[in-house]
Formats: sequence, C-alpha cells, structure tokens
Amino acid sequence: MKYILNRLFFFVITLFFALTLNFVIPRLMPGDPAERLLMRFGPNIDDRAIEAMRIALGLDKEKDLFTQYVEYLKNTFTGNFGISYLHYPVPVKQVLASSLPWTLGLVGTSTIISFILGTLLGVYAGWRRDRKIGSGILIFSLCLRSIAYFWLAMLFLYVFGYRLGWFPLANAYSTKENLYGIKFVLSVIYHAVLPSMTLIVASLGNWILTMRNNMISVLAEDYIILAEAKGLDEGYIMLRYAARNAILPSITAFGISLGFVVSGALLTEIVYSYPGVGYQLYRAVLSQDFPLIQAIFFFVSLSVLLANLVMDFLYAFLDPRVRG
Amino acid sequence: MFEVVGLNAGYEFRHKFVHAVRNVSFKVEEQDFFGIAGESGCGKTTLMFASLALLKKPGKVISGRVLLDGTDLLSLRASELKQVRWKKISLVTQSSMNSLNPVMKIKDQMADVLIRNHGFSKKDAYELVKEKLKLVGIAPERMENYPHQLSGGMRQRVVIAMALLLSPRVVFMDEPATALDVVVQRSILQQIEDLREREHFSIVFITHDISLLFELATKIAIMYAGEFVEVGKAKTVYSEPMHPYTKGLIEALPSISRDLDRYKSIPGRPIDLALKIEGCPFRERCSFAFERCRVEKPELRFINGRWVACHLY
Amino acid sequence: MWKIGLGIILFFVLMAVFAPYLSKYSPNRTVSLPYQPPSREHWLGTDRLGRDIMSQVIHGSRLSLIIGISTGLLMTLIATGIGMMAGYFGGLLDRILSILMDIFLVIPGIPLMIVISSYVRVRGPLVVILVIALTSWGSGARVIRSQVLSLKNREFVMASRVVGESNLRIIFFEILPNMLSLVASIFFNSVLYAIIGEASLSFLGLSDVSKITWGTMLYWAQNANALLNGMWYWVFAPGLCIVLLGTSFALLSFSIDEITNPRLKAR
Amino acid sequence: MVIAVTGPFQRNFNPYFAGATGYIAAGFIYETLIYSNTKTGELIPWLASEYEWSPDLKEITFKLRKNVTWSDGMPLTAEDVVFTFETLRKFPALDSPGVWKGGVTNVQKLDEYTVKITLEKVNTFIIYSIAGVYILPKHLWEKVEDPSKFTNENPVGTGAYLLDSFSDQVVVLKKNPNYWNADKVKVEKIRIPAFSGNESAQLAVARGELDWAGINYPQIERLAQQNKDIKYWFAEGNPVFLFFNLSKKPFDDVVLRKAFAHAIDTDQLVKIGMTGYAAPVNPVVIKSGYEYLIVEDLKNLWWKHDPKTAERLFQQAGFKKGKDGILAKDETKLSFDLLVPAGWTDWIAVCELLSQQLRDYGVELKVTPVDFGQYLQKIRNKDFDVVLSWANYGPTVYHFYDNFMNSNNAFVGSNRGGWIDERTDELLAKMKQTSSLDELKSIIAELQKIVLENVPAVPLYYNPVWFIYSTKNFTGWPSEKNPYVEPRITGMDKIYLVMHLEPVK
Amino acid sequence: MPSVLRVTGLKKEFTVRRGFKVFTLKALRGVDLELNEKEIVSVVGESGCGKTTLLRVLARLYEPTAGKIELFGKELPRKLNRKEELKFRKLVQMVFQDPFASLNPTKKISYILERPLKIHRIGNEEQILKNVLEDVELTPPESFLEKFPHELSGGQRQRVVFARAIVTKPKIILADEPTSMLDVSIKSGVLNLMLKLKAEHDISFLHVTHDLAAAKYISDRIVVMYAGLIVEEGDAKQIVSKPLHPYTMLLREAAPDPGRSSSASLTDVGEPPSLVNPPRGCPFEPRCTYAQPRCKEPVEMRIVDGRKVRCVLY
Ligand SMILES: Nc1ncnc2c1ncn2[C@@H]1O[C@H](COP(=O)(O)OP(=O)(O)OP(=O)(O)O)[C@@H](O)[C@H]1O
Ligand SMILES: Nc1ncnc2c1ncn2[C@@H]1O[C@H](COP(=O)(O)OP(=O)(O)OP(=O)(O)O)[C@@H](O)[C@H]1O
Ligand SMILES: [Mg+2]
Ligand SMILES: [Mg+2]
Repeated sequence: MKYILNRLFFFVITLFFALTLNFVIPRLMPGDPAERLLMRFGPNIDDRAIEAMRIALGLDKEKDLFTQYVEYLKNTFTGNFGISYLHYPVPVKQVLASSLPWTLGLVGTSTIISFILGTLLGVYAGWRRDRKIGSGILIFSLCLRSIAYFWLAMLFLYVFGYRLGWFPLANAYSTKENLYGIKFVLSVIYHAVLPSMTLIVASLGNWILTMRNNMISVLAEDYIILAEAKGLDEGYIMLRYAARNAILPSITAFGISLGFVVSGALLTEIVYSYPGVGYQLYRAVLSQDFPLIQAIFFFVSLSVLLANLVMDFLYAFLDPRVRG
Repeated sequence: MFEVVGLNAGYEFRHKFVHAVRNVSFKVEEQDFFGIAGESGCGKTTLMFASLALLKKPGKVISGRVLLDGTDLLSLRASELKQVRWKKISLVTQSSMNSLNPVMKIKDQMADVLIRNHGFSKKDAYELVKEKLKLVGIAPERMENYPHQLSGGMRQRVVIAMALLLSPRVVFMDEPATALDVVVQRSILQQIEDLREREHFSIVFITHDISLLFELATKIAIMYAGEFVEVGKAKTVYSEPMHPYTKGLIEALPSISRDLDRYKSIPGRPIDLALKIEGCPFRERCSFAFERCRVEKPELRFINGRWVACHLY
Repeated sequence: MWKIGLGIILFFVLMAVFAPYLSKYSPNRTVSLPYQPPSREHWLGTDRLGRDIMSQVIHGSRLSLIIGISTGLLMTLIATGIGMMAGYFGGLLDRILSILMDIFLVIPGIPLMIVISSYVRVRGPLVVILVIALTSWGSGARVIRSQVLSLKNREFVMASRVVGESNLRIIFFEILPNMLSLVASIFFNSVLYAIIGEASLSFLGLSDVSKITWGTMLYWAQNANALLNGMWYWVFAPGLCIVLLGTSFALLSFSIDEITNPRLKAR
Repeated sequence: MVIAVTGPFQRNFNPYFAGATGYIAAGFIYETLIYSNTKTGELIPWLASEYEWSPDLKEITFKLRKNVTWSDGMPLTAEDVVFTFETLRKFPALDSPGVWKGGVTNVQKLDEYTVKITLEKVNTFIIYSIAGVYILPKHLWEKVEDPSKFTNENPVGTGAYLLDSFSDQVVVLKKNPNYWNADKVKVEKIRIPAFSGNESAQLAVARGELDWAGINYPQIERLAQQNKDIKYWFAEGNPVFLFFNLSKKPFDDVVLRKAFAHAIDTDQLVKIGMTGYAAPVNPVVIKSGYEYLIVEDLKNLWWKHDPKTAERLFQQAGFKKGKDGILAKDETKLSFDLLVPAGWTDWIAVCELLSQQLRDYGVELKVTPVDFGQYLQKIRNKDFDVVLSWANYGPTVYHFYDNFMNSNNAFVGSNRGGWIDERTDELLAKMKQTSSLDELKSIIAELQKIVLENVPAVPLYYNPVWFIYSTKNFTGWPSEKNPYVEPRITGMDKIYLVMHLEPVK
Repeated sequence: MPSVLRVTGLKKEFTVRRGFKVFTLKALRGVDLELNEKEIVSVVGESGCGKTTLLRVLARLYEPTAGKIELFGKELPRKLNRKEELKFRKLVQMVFQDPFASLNPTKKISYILERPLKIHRIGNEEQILKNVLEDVELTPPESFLEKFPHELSGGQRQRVVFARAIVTKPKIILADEPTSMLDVSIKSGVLNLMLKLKAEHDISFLHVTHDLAAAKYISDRIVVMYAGLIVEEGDAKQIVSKPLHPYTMLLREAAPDPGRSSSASLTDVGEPPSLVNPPRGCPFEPRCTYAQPRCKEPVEMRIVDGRKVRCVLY
C-alpha cells in the first residue's frame, strides 16, 4: 500500500513536471507559428495568407506568462488543448482522438509481444549462458540494441513491402475500398504487421539483455542451488525459481524502457505513414503546431507514465515483499 | 553408510585449475555428527557440492567416488539422481537466509519437491510440511507466509525443516547459522542436535568456527588447503590435537572456560589452491617443519585412534 | 568480446582520421551526375547532388564519431555528477535529484528531443549534442547513484571520514576511482544511445543536414527515395555503419559489466 | 479516381482553411464566382455566368447562374454571395483571398441573381481576389457562431462532388447528381487516401496505385520508363531567386550583383539541384504564355552563365582573392551564410551547388538551413546577406512584378531583398489602374529594363508544380503539350482539371 | 585512571521511511559510558542492539540525538568546525569490522597510510610509515608499502587498518568487531595487536564484539548492551565468570565453548524487542525467565559487587 502511494506520488510529480516542461520550452523560444503553418505549402504560398492566419490563431494578442500558465493547466485538465494550427480549426482533442488509439494499439501489442518474447529468450540465454546458444542469443541481442528503429523500418518496408510486396506500404487500413466489420479488422491487422514487426525486433534486444542479466544474478542465489539439490527438474527451476524472481527487476526495467520503445515507435510510424501520434508529432513539429506538439508530448508522457504505474502495480502484485 | 573416496575437485578459472578438494576421503556412520572445519577458502563448500554431485561449471570433479548405501552418486544419471536427492541426502546451504525463494509461499517451496519428484498428492505434501515445521518449532500456519515475513532464525529453521522433509539419511549443513546472532545460532544448533537424536539421521556439518564444532560434533575433520589433515573423535582431537595446524587452531582460540594468558595465532596465510603443492601444504606456517615436509607429502595415516597427515608421527 | 568491440571502434577511428586519404573524392563536391549506380568510379554510386556516397560514408564517420563520443562524454559527465551528488549527500537533495532522474528516465526521449530541437532555432552538431545529452542522462545517473549509495556505506569511505578527509576528496578520490568501470560502462552505453539518437534526429531533419554524418546521409537517402529507386546501398551503408559502431560500444559496455560485476560472474 | 494528399485527415471541410480536407472542400465541394486559370491567364465564369466592370473601373456586377442549387436542395442566390463576402469582412481570418484589404468597400445584392461589388479606388487586380472567394450557403452558415473556427463536418456546397465517406485515412467523394454542370463531370468517385508525406505517396506511385499525385518523385523518368501508364508534368510554379540584402554592404553594389548573376550556372542548378524537374527562368522572369511581353530590344542586357565576365565583374567591384582564397575588399569578405528553409531538401541541394559553384570564384557561401519561421523572420528583420527564396508569381505577370518589386513588399513580401525605387512604385501603381494592354506592355517593358540594369535578385528557376498522373484509368490530363490548367490540388484548378478527364473504357 | 572519554545520556534515533510512513528507530536510548586511559572496554550484545551505532556516534559519523560526550574532560560541541574536527580526528580513530571493505581497493598501502599524515600536516616521512607498519607487525615494511590491499591476506589488511588508525598517534581507538571476519587461526593475532598497542602507545580501546571469549581475553571491562541500553557493566573476568543480568547469562550460555561439560537448553530464545516501539520497562522482560510484574516499569542501573547492572533482581 505504502509502495503504491509512493508510486502515485511520483506519478503526479512527474506528470506535473512534464506539463511544466511542455509549457516552458516553447515559451523560451521566439517564433511565429502562423508562418510556419503555411510553410508546408512550400514556395507557392501567398504572403497575405500569413496575416489572416495570425489573426485566426489569436497570436496577435499578448498575455503575461503566469496567466498563460494557469490557463494552460486549466485547459489541460479540462482536456481542452486548443485548436491545432496545422489542422485549423480542428481542435487538438479531435486530432488526438483520431491518432492516439493507433499508436496505443500498435505500441501496446508489439511491446507486449516483444517483451514476452524477449523475456523468454533472455531466460533461456541466462539459463544456458555457458553454452553456444546462450552466447548466440546474447550477441544477437547486443546487435539488435544498436539498430535504429527507423532504419530497420526502412529496410523492412523495402524488403517486405516493396520488393516482396507481402505487406502494404502505408496507412493503417486499406484505403482502396471501404471496409466494415471483420474485414476492416483484418485489414488493420494486415497493415500493422510491418510496423509492429519493426517494433518487436528493434526492442527485443533490450528485453533479452535485461532478462538475461537478471537471470544470471538470480542464478547465483542460494535458493537456486537448493532447488537443484532438491532434485527438481531444470525446466521447473528455470521458470518457477529463476525466471519468476528475475522477472521482477525486468518489470521495473520494462516501465523505464517503455520510453525508448515509444520513442522508436514514433519514428517507425513516420516511416510507415502510420496515422498515430508519432506521425502527427512529426508533422506538428514541421509546422510548429504548438498546441498539437504540447498535447502529443503530454499524452505520450502520460501514457508512458500510466504504463509505468501499471507496471508498478503489477510489480507490487508479483513481489510478495512489496505487497506485504 | 555414506562414504567419500579419493575425491578431487576444483574450478577451471582463467586457464588455471583451482584444486580446491584434494584427495579427500571420509566415512559417515549412522547418526554421526561429522564436523568439517577449516579456514575460509580451504574448500569446504566445494567438498560438499562435489559430494552431492552438485558442482557446476566452472567447477569440476576430477576423480573420486561418493558412495551412499553402496551406489556412487557421481555415476548416476540425472533421473536416478533425482530420486536419491532429498530422499536420502539433503542439505542446508551456507547462507540459509537466502536459501528460500522470496516469491514462493513457504508451503509451496517445501512441497514442490514432494509433489513433483516423489509422487505426493497436494494434500499429503502439505500435511508433511506442517508436520516438519512443527518439528523445528514453527507454527504450521506459518507455511502460508512468504520468507520475508519470517525472522532470520525462523527462516533458518524452515530450511532445516525442508532438509528433513523426506527423512533423509544424511544432511549436509554448510555454516547453517553463521549469519545469525550468537543466541539464535546457539538455539538452532541445539535444535539440530535434538532433531538428529530423535530423527536418526547423520549430519555432515561444515564450519570455520571450530570451537562450535568441538562442542557439538561426534567426529571432526580438520581441513587445510583442500585436504583433510586430521580426522578423529571431537573430544579427543580437542584435548590432544596431533597435527600442528590443529594444535595451532586450538591455541589461537580464546575460550570462555579456559584461561590462557596469551593466545597465539598461526603465522602466515594459507597456500594458493591454484598452485601445485609439493610436500606438506602447511609447512610454511608450521613451527615443527623439517626437510622431509618440503619434499614429501604426508599421507593421512591412522595413528592413536585417529587419522593424521603429518611427518611428525 | 571486448576485443571485437575495440577492433570495430579502432577501424572507424582510423577511417575518420584518414578519411581524406581513404576517400577518392571530397564528400561535399559534385563529382558526377546525380543518382549514378555503383561503379568502379563510385563504389556506392552518387547521391542526388552527384556526390560520391562512398566518400560520404567514410567522411561521415568523423562527425558521427565526434558527436557520438562527445555526447556520450557529456551525458556521462552529467550522469556522474548528478548521480554522485544525489547518492553521496542524500537527504532532500537526493530526493529532488532522484525524482528528476526518474522523470528524465520515464519521459520518452525522442519526443522530448524532437520537441526541444524543434524549438531551438539553431541547427548543428552542438545542438544535437546538447539536446541528446540533456535529455538522456537519467538512467546513467540512477545507476551511479545507487552505486555511490552502496559505496558510501562501505567501510573504507567511513574510514576516510574518520581520518578527516573532506567530502570532495572522498567523492573524487575515494569513491570515484572505485566506480571507473561503471562510469566507463555508462559512457559506452551513452555513446551507443547518442549514435542512435543523432541518427534519429538527423533522419527527421532536426540537425544540420548539410553536415555529413551517417544520420544525415540517411535523411538524404530517404528524401531522394533511395529505396524505391533501387539505391538500397545508400540506405544500407550508413545504417550498417551505425549498427556496427553501436554494437561495438554495446559490446564494450557489456564486457565491462561482465568482467566487473561480480553478480554476472561465474559462481 | 485516386488522388494522393498528405494526411492523416481531420474532419474539416471549411474551404477557407488550408488543411488537407480544406483543399478537398475548396473546388470539389465549394466554388467561386469566377475561376482564374493561372496557366492560361483566362478568367472563366463559374457560379457567375457573367460579370461586368463599370466604365470607371470602380464597380463590378456579377450575374449568377440560375440553375445552381446547394446540395441540400436550396437554390443559390445573391443572398448567399453577399453573406459570404460579409462573413469574410467580419472574420478577417477567413479573408485569405484579401478582397476587403484589396479595396472592396461594399457588396450589394441588386436582385436575386445579381450582385454588385464596389471598390474604393481603381484596382483591376481585385477580380483575381474575388476568384478566390468560395461561396457559402447562407441558410446554414448564418447559424454558425464563428465561421473562422467552424470545421463544417458535413459540407453542403454547390460543387461537383458530395462527401461520400470520411475517415482519417481516406476521404471519398461522389459525383453530385444535381450539379449545375453535371454532364461535364465524368469521374464518378474520387478516393483520396491520406499519405504521411512524400515517401509513402511515392511508394504508392511506384506501385501504380494513384491516378494523380502532386508530389516530387526523384528519378521519375525511371519509373515512367518501367510503367508506361505513369506520366508526369512539372509545370512552372513560382520563380526562385538568390536574393541579396540590398539594404547593406556589399550588396548595395550593382556590379557585385551582376557578377553573381554571371557566375551562377543555373543549368546545373536545374539539372542536378532540381534533378532536371524545374523549368529554367529568363532574366526578366516572364513565364511561358506571356512571351509576347518580352522586349526583344532588351535582350542584349540579359545575362547568362559566363565565368569570365563574372570574374571581371568581381574585380571591377574591387574584390581580390585573399590568402584564404576568398574574395575581399577592405573589411568586407565575400563569405556569407546562405539561408534556406530547413527541410526543403531540393532547395538545400540547390544551395549546396550554389556554394560549390561560387567557391570557384572565391565566394564562400555557407549553407545554413534554418527553421522556416526563423527564415521569414530573418528576412523581415533584414538579418541576412544572401538567401534562397521565391517570389509569388500570382495569376499574371503583372501580379508578379508587383509582388517582386513593390516597395510595399520590401522584406515583408516577395520583394525579399528590399528593392526600393520610386520609379518602380509609380509604374506599378499605374499598372493597377489601367485596362489597356498596350499601356501594360509599355509599363512592363520599363520594369524589365529596371530589372536587367539593377539585378535586384538573381532568378534561378521556376519551382516545379509537382504533377504525376496515370493514364491507366483516365485520359485528358493536362501536360506540357496541352497545358490547359496548372495541375494543382489546391483551389479551383483541380475541378477544372477533373472536368477534362474521360474514363478509359 | 583518568577518563579519556565519557558519555552521558547518549541517544541516537534514526528516521526510517517506508513509503510515506516515517518511523523513529531508537538505536541508542540513553547510554552512559566511560573509557579510561590505557583501558580496553568491550561492548558485547546481540546483533542489532546498537553497538555499531554507538561507535559511529562516538566517531562523529552519526550525529547524536541527545547526550553529552566529553573528551579528556572537555565537552565536545555539537557542531565542529573543520579545525576542531581535525583535532578530534587526530585523537579518535576507528577500526572497522570488514578488513576487505575498509581499505580502498584502488589505492596502495603507502597512499592509505600517508593520507592521515597529509591531512593532519604531520609531514610525510617514510620513517613514520615504516614505524607504524612495524608496530602492527607487518615486516619488512618496505615490501608492504607498494602493495594494493587485494594483495594482502585478511589479517594483514586488518593490521594495515590498525596502522592507519595509529599513524596520527591517537589516544582512543573505536574498534567495531575487528576480528569477526577473520579466520580462527589469525583472530588472536589481531587481539594481541590491540593489547600491544594499548601497552606501547597508551591507546584506549572501545571494542565492540559479540564474541564473549575474545572480550574476556583482551578487555579490562565489559559492557553488555541490549536493545539500545546498557544492562550490565563491570570487570571483564567477573562478567564472564559470573554474569548477573539474565541477558548476560543467556549470552554466556550461547557462546561456543568446547571446554564446557554440558549446556543448558536454549531451544526457544525469543527475539529482541522492536526498536521502534521499545518496551517501557526492562527491554529483556519479554524473554526473561525471571520476569516479574515490576519489570514492566523502567529499571535503573544498580551497583552490585562493584558492578553495574540494570535488573530488578538485585
Ligand atoms: N566459481 C569458482 N571459480 C574459481 N574458484 C573458485 C570458485 N568457487 C570457489 N573457488 C575457489 O575454491 C576455493 C575453495 O572454495 P570454497 O567455497 O569451497 O571454500 P570454503 O572452505 O567453503 O570457504 P568459506 O569458509 O569462505 O565458505 C577457494 O580458494 C575459492 O577461491
Ligand atoms: N543508518 C541507519 N539508519 C536506520 N537504522 C539504522 C541505521 N544504522 C543502524 N540502524 C538500526 O539501528 C539498530 C542498531 O544497529 P547497530 O548496527 O548499531 O547494531 P549492532 O549492535 O552493531 O548489530 P551487529 O551486531 O549486527 O553489528 C538496528 O536495528 C539497525 O537496524
Ligand atoms: Mg563455504
Ligand atoms: Mg555492528
């Protein structure tokens, strides 16, 4: 209980920090979003449009910082993030509503798959650390850790999407025809295969390594020796004694590494034109869409924090020492 | 009943071989309390693991046999070993504080070996667990607890109860109570002794605290640099030590009841087990050493009712 | 394993140092028609400006290494500084710094970097270094902190207090030398992170893309649609260099852990 | 038909907003009174069947078509037109065409189908602004509290298409059966999938999944060879210049500017920098279609790439190579940051080439990509030396000269280098008040002379209007040979284009 | 004999945080203690009774919560400035339990021994170093100066630790179980070293241990601690041969002793009280076989046979 309260406290503090950071950074830098908003029309825009846009965005009025901050906090908590510059006049809320689910779905499923897979491999690599297979998995995971998500995404897209043509090249579902029901779901899954494969492969190394190291630490513990002395079978010891204990630090590590995965996912979305927040963020950044940038950053942080909180709860559930 | 014959074991370590157990033989009779004492790093734990066929990489048994009721444990296949372990022979490891799996309930980690390896039903297994816990003076309700909910002394008792689950013939105990407070330690040792008498098993007790051993053990082996240098009845070894090392130890040991003006320590430090030892391993620290000790290795010989490895006799 | 890692790094360092001698062309110079396929003249063909890609890969090692290593250094410096302060002095300072570490650990790095570098109007290697280092020191600091926490209660540290050493001396002369391997491991990890971070930022066009790094090469390749035009080698070569260099640092970091961390050692 | 547009989409069909779906609404769903074809320079009556200037050029009267209905069945009337203009006045954010700023003082309904627009003073260019006003249905929009924040999720327009379905990944339009010009529209459905940017759209182009993509596709000719259906036409867009900051040293010296003009090899810029997809520009920046305005007598003043002359001019301006090989005169060294918007890759490539080219003369240009907002700000604050930028061409040549040279636009508009000259301003003012072609011609001739003698900036090429199309499903596309429209996805051009398409049988 | 160190009413509380809850752990609950010149006083007691805490408070590694510490009759101020601190450090040194942990593994022995000289500006004469090494029986000294700690055995390390403690010629050494991590064969060597230093260098030792036999061997007096309180104090031999306090008796019973003929049954010994909520009365009352109702009230120290004992039985 105390532990949970502690984590909640951290959650609130971090959230607040992220919020403030979000507020401060843009204000430290001068700039004129209206111009940037129009920049993506490239050199074929009309100068007069800029002025019209400035007025529309309400950028012609000045407010003092504190009032802005209070307003900002109030807006954040009421879910009102203002109007997107890029998609003017669509409210940011709506932009997020249409993009956040994609990212959550993509990152959620692939992270869970990757974590489970990586953890299992890590368990095995730790258990068989002295054998070739153990070292093999280890080196494989070290290499995977050094791959940039977007590069892997590009390669996959090229090989599986373009060259072999097995998977679609873009979008989250078929845009060739309107699909409903189960067909739509299948199309969504089909479109998610490449991006999630990228995420799974790219984050796998991290999970393997973490779990392997935890396993090795745990394997030196006396209770493992005792379990062996009891004559229990290897598989049982590996899972019930070693892995069960090694997973605990992995869970904490999972929460922490989630930030990295989400980072990678955003880049991956850009390569696959996946309509999630990563892609929105990229576009928002290119057009200096402050409200959208802020909201996305806020939501991404919030999601990662929430996931961390869930992990903390899970940890508390799995570790009797914390639970008790 | 339990016999170790000519055991040699050690570790492959950075292209060297740490020869931690050197040609060790000993025999444990029914209901023996067999103590093995020796300095830290002299190979006691290695001896135990090797004797139980538990030594894992980079550890390695080079030669020797470990006979339990006539079968050699070292030559058994894994499946056969599974049947013998815990049923006939069990152990209590060095830091028993960490010998319990922190995320399993006491009852589950005690019962799993019964259910998985020895054909117990769940119910029977828990019954047995309860019974054994009672034996070491722990309330049966405690079996629903996790290890962290018990005090150090209780955890130690749980580990002992676990070792006794299947009423084995021999129980190895490696420093079972050194991490605990003196008072708790004493009470646990007392309990072990009581149990041994009631449950009729033999104990191989490993420690570096020889004053404790002299007090508890029936038979004692003094180990030095991987070898047994003196083996005999505890009381007689204490009153009339023969090997200069044993003598030195006893003289170095402040005691409550014995008033010596001055206790002397043994000079020097133990020899590196990675080296090949010529002659007597103790000779560098021995005040009686002479030429023969340098060239010839003293064999363990039976003299005056005990075994000694020293050229003095 | 560390030998392989060191070997790869050495290879790239030599490549960076002798880049002008190793490459046939200046990496910035239009020396041929754009989009030439690989040939004897241009092993990896030419880019959209008719510059030799092979020369760019070779020269790219320079900035990639410099950025990677200096970011790693800066990150390690920040992490070590903050981690040691938090761990050694404890109390309120520790609580504040710990929360700060956790925050930077939990908040996803790339979005934060994207946000920051999109507001910072200046583009260039220095900005990249600062942005990555300032947002990514959290995990290192945490590890250092916990190590200091355990070292601080080691008896030799208390012993130095008892003989009258000052706090600063204890931190830098007693504790730090005992953490060098950890610091080195963090450094190598940071470099790995920085190399990937730089590549990611460059790939998004958030660095100075007129400077040649492997990351900016990927940016240009992506912009020139290299994959679709069958110029896969243009994407492959710099990416592979990044993976190799990254792996080498990962190997080093891992080996150090393996050698010095007793828990990972054979039992 | 499948058109590629950058997405993902947001449900926003307000034609006055430039979001992806805003583009779709403008033209396909909402229409203007007249359509100004920038390619041909024609003004084509659209919702207004005719219009008429008053003799003093201070009033225009529009006659609306009588057979136009909104897609909900209500007829289009003068009320709607007046309402639309009034809305633009009340909400300046919507007035991106700039009708009110351009001098309109009143919009008046004369009868159900006639509207009169009154101007403050003569401005013949206003008609082009009016051509940017999409007429809104009064009966629906008058209920909208703030049209400048209205996302108009269920658009009701007069246009050829109706919204069939919407998702953030794809917008589908279907033909409006009651369209006033329905028999001209042969494309039944338009599917607009969202692409995240060039790369993914390029992939789709490569797979032949698109009928029309307004994107850059490097090495398109390769693809066009492989796939015979895929064609492209990169029409002339706005001209791109190397602008000098005329307000300070050393670019106040015309000789130096001329040296630059001769030093730059625009052919290479076009061929390599723009991968051959940009159209070359002449020194007087007169686009194809307006060749009749080029004054032959001035052609002797036209500059061309000529290293010898360039070197001579650098010397003449007093610059000598220093030890570092860089030209210098007294304190001034010819070493500058060359500003370019970050992310505009082909422009950056052009800058890299410019930098390479000028290095040979001893001029150092450090390519400095800056964030776009900062880029414009730096220009506005005169905080630059040289910058690669563009000038808005506008619907006609006249618009271009006004944008490019009017002192009103110095630094803030397309006159980025800050060309300030009284005579130029006089000429430009005169130009807006005339309706006689001869008079225009003579004004333009004088402006050309000013350009050639002063080199306010060095024109490099026309930025291409990206246009890739497929003849697999439709024919009748505009092309270099048949440039009947500028193939843009923004504005009214696209509906004009679609009306020319025929499905392939 | 004049007292070199006197402690009165020393209290030390730790704030322990578990989540949001904050506890006060009372590690020392009013300790009175005196250390005389050339005297070895051993503090014995159960694990966790506050022995280490006591030493660390005296070494000024922890700040006391309450109480008075007098050094050579002069009260130590609560806060010391750097100069006072150095003066204090020069006089009072400490030796730790773990010889493997108390030497910085990255430093040579010469560095480790030189530092106190440099800090206290005693001058860095090699001769001093050699002398101290000889004092702690590490000969020949030259061969040790250039070594790293890991090249030495446990006993040698512990001697280096003592050498470091005596280079500044202190008057008091606080020794926290200096022999508990050592092997039996070398334990007594270190004990003998303490005896020698006491005799030859006039150093007083406050020695913490749970080895009653060792305490008996080297100390002049023994202090028995239980749950943050001193329960018995007196002459070393007397306390071991005839313990008065029931807890001391228990300790005596528990101590390993091969010479003992028979041992009393000690199967159920209970556990020490919580230091967060210590009992109001005698802390040993819950485990004591002689417990009486009045034990629930606070018990004062009494003097019996020239010894002090905190028990209602006397
Ligand atoms: N995994 C290993 N690799 C290499 N050497 C080892 C390993 N384990 C133990 N040793 C060495 O083998 C020798 C014997 O070790 P062992 O653990 O048996 O000693 P011990 O008598 O049990 O000591 P202690 O009393 O400290 O427990 C020691 O010198 C030790 O350093
Ligand atoms: N820094 C600290 N913070 C909180 N509690 C502490 C701290 N140091 C010691 N304690 C607590 O104070 C009590 C006394 O501890 P101390 O280490 O003094 O015991 P000890 O007698 O030296 O025990 P041992 O014989 O095991 O060394 C213990 O309950 C311990 O948990
Ligand atoms: Mg051992
Ligand atoms: Mg202690």
